[in-house]
Amino acid sequence: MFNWLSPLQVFTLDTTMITTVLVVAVHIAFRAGLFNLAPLGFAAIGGYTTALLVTKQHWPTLLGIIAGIIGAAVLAGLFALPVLRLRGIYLALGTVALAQAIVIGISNFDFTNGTLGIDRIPNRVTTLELMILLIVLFVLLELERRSHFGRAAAAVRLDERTASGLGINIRRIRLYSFIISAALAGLAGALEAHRTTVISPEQYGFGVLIPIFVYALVGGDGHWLGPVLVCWAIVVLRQYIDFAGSAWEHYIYGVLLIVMMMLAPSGLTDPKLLRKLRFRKSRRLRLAAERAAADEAAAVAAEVERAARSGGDPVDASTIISQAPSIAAAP
Amino acid sequence: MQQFINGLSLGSSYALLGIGVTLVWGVLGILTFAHAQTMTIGAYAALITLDRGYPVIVGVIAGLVVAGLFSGLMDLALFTPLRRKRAPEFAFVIVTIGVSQISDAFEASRTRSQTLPFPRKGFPVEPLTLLGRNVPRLSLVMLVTSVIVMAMLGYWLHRTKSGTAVRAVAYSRDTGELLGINSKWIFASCFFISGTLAALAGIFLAASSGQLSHSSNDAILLLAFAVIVLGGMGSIRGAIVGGLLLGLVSVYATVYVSSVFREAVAMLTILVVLVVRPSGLFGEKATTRV
Amino acid sequence: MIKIEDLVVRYGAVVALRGISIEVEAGEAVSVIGPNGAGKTSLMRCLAGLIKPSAGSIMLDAQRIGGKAAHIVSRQGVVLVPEGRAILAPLSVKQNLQMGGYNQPKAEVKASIDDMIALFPVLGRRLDSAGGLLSGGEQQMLAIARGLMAKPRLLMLDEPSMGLAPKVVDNILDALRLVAGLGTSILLAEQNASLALDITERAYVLVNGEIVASGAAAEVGEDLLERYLS
Amino acid sequence: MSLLSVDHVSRHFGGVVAVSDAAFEIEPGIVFGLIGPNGAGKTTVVNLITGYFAPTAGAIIFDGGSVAGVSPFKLAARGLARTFQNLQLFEGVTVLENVLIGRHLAFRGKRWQLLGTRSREEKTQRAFALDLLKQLNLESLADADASSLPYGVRRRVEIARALAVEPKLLLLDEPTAGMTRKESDDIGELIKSVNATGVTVLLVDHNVRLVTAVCDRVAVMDWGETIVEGEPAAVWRDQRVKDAYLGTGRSARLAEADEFVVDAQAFAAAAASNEGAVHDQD
Repeated sequence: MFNWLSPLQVFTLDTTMITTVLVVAVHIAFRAGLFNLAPLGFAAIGGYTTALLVTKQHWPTLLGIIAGIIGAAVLAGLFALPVLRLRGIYLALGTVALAQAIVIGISNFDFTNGTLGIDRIPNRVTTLELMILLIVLFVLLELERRSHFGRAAAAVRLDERTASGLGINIRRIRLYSFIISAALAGLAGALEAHRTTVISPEQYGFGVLIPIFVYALVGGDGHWLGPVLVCWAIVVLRQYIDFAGSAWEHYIYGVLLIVMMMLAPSGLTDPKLLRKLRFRKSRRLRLAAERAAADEAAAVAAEVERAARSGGDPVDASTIISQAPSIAAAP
Repeated sequence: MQQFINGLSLGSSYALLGIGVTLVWGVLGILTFAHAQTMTIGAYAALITLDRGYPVIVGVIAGLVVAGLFSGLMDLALFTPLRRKRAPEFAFVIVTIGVSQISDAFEASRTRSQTLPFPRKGFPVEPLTLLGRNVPRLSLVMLVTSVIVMAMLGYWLHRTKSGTAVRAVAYSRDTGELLGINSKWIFASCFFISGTLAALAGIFLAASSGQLSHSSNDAILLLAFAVIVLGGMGSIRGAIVGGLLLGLVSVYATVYVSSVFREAVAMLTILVVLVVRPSGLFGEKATTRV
Repeated sequence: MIKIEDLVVRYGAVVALRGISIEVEAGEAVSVIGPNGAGKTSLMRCLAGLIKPSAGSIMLDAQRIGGKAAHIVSRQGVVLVPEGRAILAPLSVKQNLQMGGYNQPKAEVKASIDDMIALFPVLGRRLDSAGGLLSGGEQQMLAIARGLMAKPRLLMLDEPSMGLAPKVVDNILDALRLVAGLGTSILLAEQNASLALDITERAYVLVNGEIVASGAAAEVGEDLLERYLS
Repeated sequence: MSLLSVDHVSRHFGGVVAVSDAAFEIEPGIVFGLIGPNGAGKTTVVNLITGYFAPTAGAIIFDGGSVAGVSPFKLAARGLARTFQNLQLFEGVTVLENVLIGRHLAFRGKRWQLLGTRSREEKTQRAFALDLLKQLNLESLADADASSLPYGVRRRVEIARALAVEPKLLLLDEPTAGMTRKESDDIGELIKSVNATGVTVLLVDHNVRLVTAVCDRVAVMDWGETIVEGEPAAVWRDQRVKDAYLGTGRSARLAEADEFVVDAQAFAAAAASNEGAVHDQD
């Protein structure tokens, strides 16, 4: 089916699809206002779980992958209590630390084969399967975004305090977002293990996280499509830059990041940016807003007029009080 | 005891590192990922100067000036427009990642991705025997330098007019401008100073290891952030204490846990500190400056 | 002294000011009255140099100041006391005042601080406490004193009454009258029409980014009456 | 039985006493006014009632259950909704979405369905939200970005969002701060009509005019204490209220003639993040 692609292109395509799952994992957390930088730690859990179960216990691949997802989610649930007490940049650092701790654990245990990693993991993930999986994932993401949960998560990101006052259980939304994020990362890690057939602790380092973090931020937290498109655009771009030599790749990548942030500092799917574009198009909305503004203008005019007529002399409080019932009686 | 000394000497390099970061991250609130490359640029400039046969002091000054200018120009060219747009915090982070990509590629192409020997001649590298223990003399110099720099920065920020202006502008750029303070130059000069401090750390580290490569400081970046979190945001004293503590933890972790993930053990310490005391050891309020 | 002509301020697609013209003579106290969102703050911030005008000119005597950076405008003697006070919370009261006199000679800053303590004795008692710990009224006094430290020719105030107890507003108004009496021109942006008309000689009414009426206190009302109610 | 009973509540912040002795009861179905000078502790009382702070001493009973130590979201589920003094709409989100976020609790038990905009529940809630907007004359703005609207309109949207919770008790924290007379009269009418549908209202405001016009009972706070409680007309005649609140000075009268006075706490919050306050205005 993919014969028309070169092996290298198929490899890149597969890698990108798996990276996309990781990007989405970061995005899901961002959308609820969580700067979660632990996905690579959870990807390691997913990868090692399936690798160990499939190679040593001879589980079927599918069950191994599912176990990887569950393993990552369970671990996220266990660490959520301390980690989710943090906010903002502190949460980011705390989650980096958590991811590192997971990786240390893996490289210090015997059953994970320490720093050497695991090889001869069966290669059982095809490009077509990945593609179908990604499409299913996108459909789920879009449904979830429009769902009630998606709306509540966005509310928590925008303003926790207010969201809480409207009956939203902030802690639960943050917890679920964190766990879903970890589960997706676990999925990505498991898929990666079954595709490359070899894993070792060092492939889950901080350096690997940076590009994923960049895609999620440049894409913005307004819509999952933003980070995904940024990820794919940069991959495609890299294919072309590659011909120019590796130093140029870094130069162009660096310049691109800078230029994008200068043009859209809040990311490409900043809801305000998108809404503004839409507002400019909609005549009806503009008219309604203008009418509201005009009403206010007339009200102010009356107000100033009244103040000026009384010559700046304030009305006595008692007269106001005596007038008040008539206001109440007015329709 | 020897472990303790080793820990302190590792910590003294972390402390020096932390001070450079604390000025821009802790005080101005900009998290820069280009700090590692700034260190390397400074060390590289020093290396070129030293290779031409100039004395150590000239090499160090060349390194400080080059890295300072790099950092200051980065602020003027990139952060000034971002500030004018009132860009969110993370936009700055992404831009610094872009800068670090570019400068890393530049350093790599200049050094052809080789690890270069760093001339140690003229640096106080011979170990010192103190109370029967080996004390690396360079670490002692680093520690003393850190403390001096800390005292100077603290005095400047809290006791002088220009330092007060830095804090004014860091708190609110608009208000500072309204009072007649040229915020653009205040930010740029802070970045210049931060760049020189990065270079100082870079040169010390290169001299103590005797080598330099374009990627030799990459791993250290997270550590610098860790130092700040441990010490507390915006606290210069915290950067030193945080650095020393982190050095000790790393060394003891290496002895009792595993040498491979020394940095990772440090990160674990950070997680614990964050959860137990989110404002760090000397921080004011964790929530106000995020 | 300051003359604003056809000033337009835009934020992307949103127009905050739609070509307004305002003039303040030397020694005059003028107010700009308007509701929340009318563009008062945009006007003040634009005059102070924090926002670049999209069109129009701002002249200080024969000098163009429109579009210049805020710190330069401030050095020319056009000083804004912003909405919400903008106290430098981590700095002490004294340091706040010192920053107000950032471009003044050192000796004069000392003398000016003494003047400010004379004007607002409460600040003298709290010189060493952090600005952020002051009460709302004290902060407003500090903000005004800090503005005066720059020895302004034109002092602009954006909603100085906002959020303050009536008694405190009285104190601040008294201080402003005193300042005006010393020859400093004042441009006051206020939502509260009665209050603004009470302490300034002339007023502009700003609604939805446009000046809808202007003139002496009494005239403003008639002007509006004609426009809206006839 | 009263719907809300605030029983000799106090709250300290470090050494600062924000509320020393607040006591009042609100019968179901009425509009209750809470007024007082700046810094008297009104907003602190609101935050205590809605679970954002826990009282240092005293008890707050809402609808038969204690409020102390209960999170705001649980209190919302029990029928308590509020607006904020410094107006906290979700920005970059439409008016309709703002109200739909307020419908969160109505989705209860159907949390896991992923059918998005197509689901029957979503359609029901959307219809409910649109109906609510219609009642508040906001339906033409349903798709507008909340942050693009004039101030007075945003205040109404915030009230609509609080009503979307379908509260038994609606707390309005200075809903007319920064409003012109006409706008605040409109809010007064809105409060009346909301109350007519059976919602009990606690109105915290400075505006004597408004409070007199819409409130059945009034409590006056001063220095963290409720000093007088009763029917508005009687309360205004009380000498203690005249001393503490109405006063006789020129500005005092101004304060009541117009609504320019906002609570000191809103201001303190603005000053604490004055960068934000300076920017957000436009």
